[in-house]
Amino acid sequence: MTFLERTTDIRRLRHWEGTIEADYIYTSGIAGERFFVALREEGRILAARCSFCDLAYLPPKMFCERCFAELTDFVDVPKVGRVEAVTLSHVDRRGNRLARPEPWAFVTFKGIHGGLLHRLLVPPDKARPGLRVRPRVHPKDVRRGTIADIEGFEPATP
Amino acid sequence: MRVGIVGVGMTAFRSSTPEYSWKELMYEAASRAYADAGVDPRTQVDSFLTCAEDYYEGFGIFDEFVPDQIGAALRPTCTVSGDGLHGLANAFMQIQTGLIDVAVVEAHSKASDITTLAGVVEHGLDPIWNKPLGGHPYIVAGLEADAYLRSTRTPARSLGAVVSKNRRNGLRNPHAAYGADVDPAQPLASEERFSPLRALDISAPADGAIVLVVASERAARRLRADPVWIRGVGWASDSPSLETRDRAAATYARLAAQMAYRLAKIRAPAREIDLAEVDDRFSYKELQHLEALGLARAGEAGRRALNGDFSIDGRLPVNASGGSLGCGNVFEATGLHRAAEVVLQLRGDAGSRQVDGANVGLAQSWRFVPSASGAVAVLGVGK
Amino acid sequence: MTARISKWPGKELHADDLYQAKVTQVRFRPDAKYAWSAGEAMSRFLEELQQGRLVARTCRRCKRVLFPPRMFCEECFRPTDGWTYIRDTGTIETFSVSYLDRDARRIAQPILVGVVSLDGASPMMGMMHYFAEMTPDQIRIGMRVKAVWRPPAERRGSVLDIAYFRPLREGEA
Amino acid sequence: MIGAGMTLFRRRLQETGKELCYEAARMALDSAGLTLADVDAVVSGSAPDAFDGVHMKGEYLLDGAGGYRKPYVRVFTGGGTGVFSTIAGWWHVASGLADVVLVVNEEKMSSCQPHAQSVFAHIWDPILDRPLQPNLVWIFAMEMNRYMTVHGVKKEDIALVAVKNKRNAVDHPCAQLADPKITVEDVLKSEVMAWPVQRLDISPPSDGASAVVLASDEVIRKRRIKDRAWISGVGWCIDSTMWTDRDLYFPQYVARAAKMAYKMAKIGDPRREIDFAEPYDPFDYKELHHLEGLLLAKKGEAPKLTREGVTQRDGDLPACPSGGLMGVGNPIAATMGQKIGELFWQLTGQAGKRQIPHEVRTGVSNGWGDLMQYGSVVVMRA
Repeated sequence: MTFLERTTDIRRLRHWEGTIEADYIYTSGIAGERFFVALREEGRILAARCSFCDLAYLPPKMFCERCFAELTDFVDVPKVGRVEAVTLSHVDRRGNRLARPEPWAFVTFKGIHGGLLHRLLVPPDKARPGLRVRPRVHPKDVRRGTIADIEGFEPATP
Repeated sequence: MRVGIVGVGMTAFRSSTPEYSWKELMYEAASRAYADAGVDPRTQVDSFLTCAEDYYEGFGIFDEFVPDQIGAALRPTCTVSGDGLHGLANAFMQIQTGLIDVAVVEAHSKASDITTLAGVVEHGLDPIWNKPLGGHPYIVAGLEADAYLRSTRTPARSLGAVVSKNRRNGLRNPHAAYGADVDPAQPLASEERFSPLRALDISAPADGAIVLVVASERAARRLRADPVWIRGVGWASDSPSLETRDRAAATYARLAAQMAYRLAKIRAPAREIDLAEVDDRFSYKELQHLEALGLARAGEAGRRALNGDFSIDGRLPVNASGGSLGCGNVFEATGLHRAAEVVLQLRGDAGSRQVDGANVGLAQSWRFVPSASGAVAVLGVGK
Repeated sequence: MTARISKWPGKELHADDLYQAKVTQVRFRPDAKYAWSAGEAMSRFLEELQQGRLVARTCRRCKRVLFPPRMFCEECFRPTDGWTYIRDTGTIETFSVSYLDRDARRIAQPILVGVVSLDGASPMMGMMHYFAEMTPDQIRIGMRVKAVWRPPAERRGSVLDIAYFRPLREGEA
Repeated sequence: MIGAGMTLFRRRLQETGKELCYEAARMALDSAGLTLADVDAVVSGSAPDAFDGVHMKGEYLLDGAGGYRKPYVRVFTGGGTGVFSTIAGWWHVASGLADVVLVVNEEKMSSCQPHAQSVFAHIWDPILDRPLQPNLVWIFAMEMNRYMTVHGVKKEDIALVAVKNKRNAVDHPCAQLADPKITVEDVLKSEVMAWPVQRLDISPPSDGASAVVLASDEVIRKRRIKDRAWISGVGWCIDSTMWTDRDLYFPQYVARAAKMAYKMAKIGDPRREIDFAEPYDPFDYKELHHLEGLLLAKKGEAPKLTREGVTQRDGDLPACPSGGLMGVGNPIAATMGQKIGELFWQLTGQAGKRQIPHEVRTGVSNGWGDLMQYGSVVVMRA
């Protein structure tokens, strides 16, 4: 279309391969540093509190996205949360079929704005919203100060 | 001042287009739009806007590679890193300032150039909070679909109805890449992916380009007898963090619609809007968006879909084009495609998918995973 | 501003903070790979390179011979009219003597690189390429050069099918 | 324009991109005496996603830029973004769709390894250029060489720009590269990167953010805002992608953008009517190139103006009184801080030690980017 001539021999059409890849180092930032040091060193999970909006952000932010106050007040997130939504992923990160589906959950905590998206450490048929869960944190010696220091969320035994 | 759409150009959407470079694809859509509008881009267009993201294109700075094929070399041109409707909104504003008389908005997808699509989408996740988890990025859609269906008590069968309708509508659209005779039970039996979403709930990528020519009222009337007016535009974003945004409801779409309705002076959208083209890149999104747009009451879109309310001859035809499920996911071109479809409908140029007697149409888009951003345009004909 | 603001935001880090992971961080490499369709014009361009030829498109309206070739004329906004071969000789329009590789690492042997406008194409139209068989002292703008092609068996349909441009020798057209 | 803010520009900052946006945006709002609730719409300006290393970077930066539940859009015109985002902000207000607009630009180049320049390898045409493994500096080297050769410009004259801007930057509180003692000698003796470009001809990559607040005249009147400057002309232009088909000695696209802006600002004789300029100076010769592109000097005459001291802060046409990119730093889009912020601060008399000693009423700035291809121009008046 629109050109005066067109190739009809498909063998003559070429393509060219390439990438736009590079390596990245992302700093956790001001609020993130506070969170990840507490996670790595003490296994604690912190939220950042906006006293104007009366919201405690998880993940913590350096600023309140609603009123733009700078947030410096950090509070502990309750030990036990609740599964708000669940999905079973039948494929891996690149779209390859998994032998067994992986449950993922969005977990909320009482009094906390937001929550955490993470793996749900239960058999696929047990993954359901409403579950009471708690984070399973890796042992201290292998914690590196990233969100992967939490292995996932497991059922909280009452 | 009113702003009118005076030209529409589209390529066919296809799952791959090895015979076109991205430039050549854009050139075709532009040529068609300029022929439709009867304008010479080199002498009669004041501003050009492209909607693109670098990683969808495979370039460090895609803006460099835009001008030549749309007639924009040595002309005022810019990239809006957004959906085509964001581009349309910016063209609308440029014209409203009085500085620009005729503007061109372009958006395209050359998704078949991307060999690692999941990797590209994943790269949009928050680098600190989400990327290290190592899941497929569509988990985000699975979680949201779960939250939406649960909170609105929408039956999963509704998703099958959406998929079936849109794939079948696609059969009536010669541009559609994925038109197919899918019955409502088929999606529910397709392979599980990100429960509750199955293979057929997820629109497949497509290549395609769209160009719209937009003009001030004076220029629009000079250029054609039947311009389609942009009655209102709106765009908005919820929290970018997956964790602190609304999941069950599409708040970004609600806010964008509020803005567009305010400009369009629409008070009762469900009554005043004759047809809608809404983002359905995952089946549940069509329902979630209809509720956010005020075109269905909260929690009712799913049941209405089962009743056939949204079919081409239903009470509110939705995605008569086939939507993204039927036409293909054209990424940042999604909204511009929908606006182009509404224009064709309002002009009576929509062929066998023509909706009868439509005077006001709505186009809506979302910026796909992992965004919570979207835009709305309300278009109309007549006075 | 200066009058009112005493403290400017921004927390500076040293290289060690980043590279020795003294601040918490995430390391990541995206998976962003592409296979761009070359399309009509570039498919033919690459095919001709493999044959040891440079091909251009002509536009009848502006009377230009467009190189690198394209199926549309960006000046006239119309389809271009036909294919034409141009020569593999030309003129250096600008150049650089680079001591940096693509990742900004220093290299000992400088790369001579620049733009060569090609004979047979419209004025100033050409391509970027390497120059060799000349020293950094000898290279200059206006110098006449000729392509040195790789042997046919080594050509892949790439701009690298030309190894570099060398000075045009006396008596060469 | 009623407020401006910027972060420090440094090689590496700890803040995430969002946090940098927040710091600059908050500062701009504070300086305008407004809160986030007063903002109707937000424009984000940021250059390649591949610097920060986030696809759809605009979405990622959104909350820090103040876009939560607001109309928010990112514009991106390569290095032209530093000035272009203000133009986009202008049309939000001038169209009547918004009364108060926050424009926030950001770049976090330190994320990218091994060097931000690795990203620049991807800005070239994949078929025509990338197989040659190009380095970004080549662009500048080739353009600089062409400019020098066509006009017979000496490296000494170009080095004067680096010296002026790095010295001007001494007075800028955010500067990364200020040097009160730098001489032409130093520049000429610095290591050769890609001849004719030497290390001190370049502004190296940095992290940073900047923000400005734009408001309608109605808001300014009602709120009786005193510190304001007016955007009186905007222009933008892109040249053909086929850069190997263009003569690089003159930035035609900048001239087109400038003419568009001057026409809107009703400026007939820019050299007489414009009091100072912030030409885009990622490399020292670019200031000269852009003074000519902005029609503030005849082709080839900018080196003479520089030699004669005309472009010094106390000269007749001060250029880059901020210290520019050469002196303050070059976090691509965030250079709005020098290019647009400086116009605001100078025109409202808030530039402190950088204040031009004589009265200035009209200033112009330009951004430049893509593949030697993009010009964005803003004219502001007191």
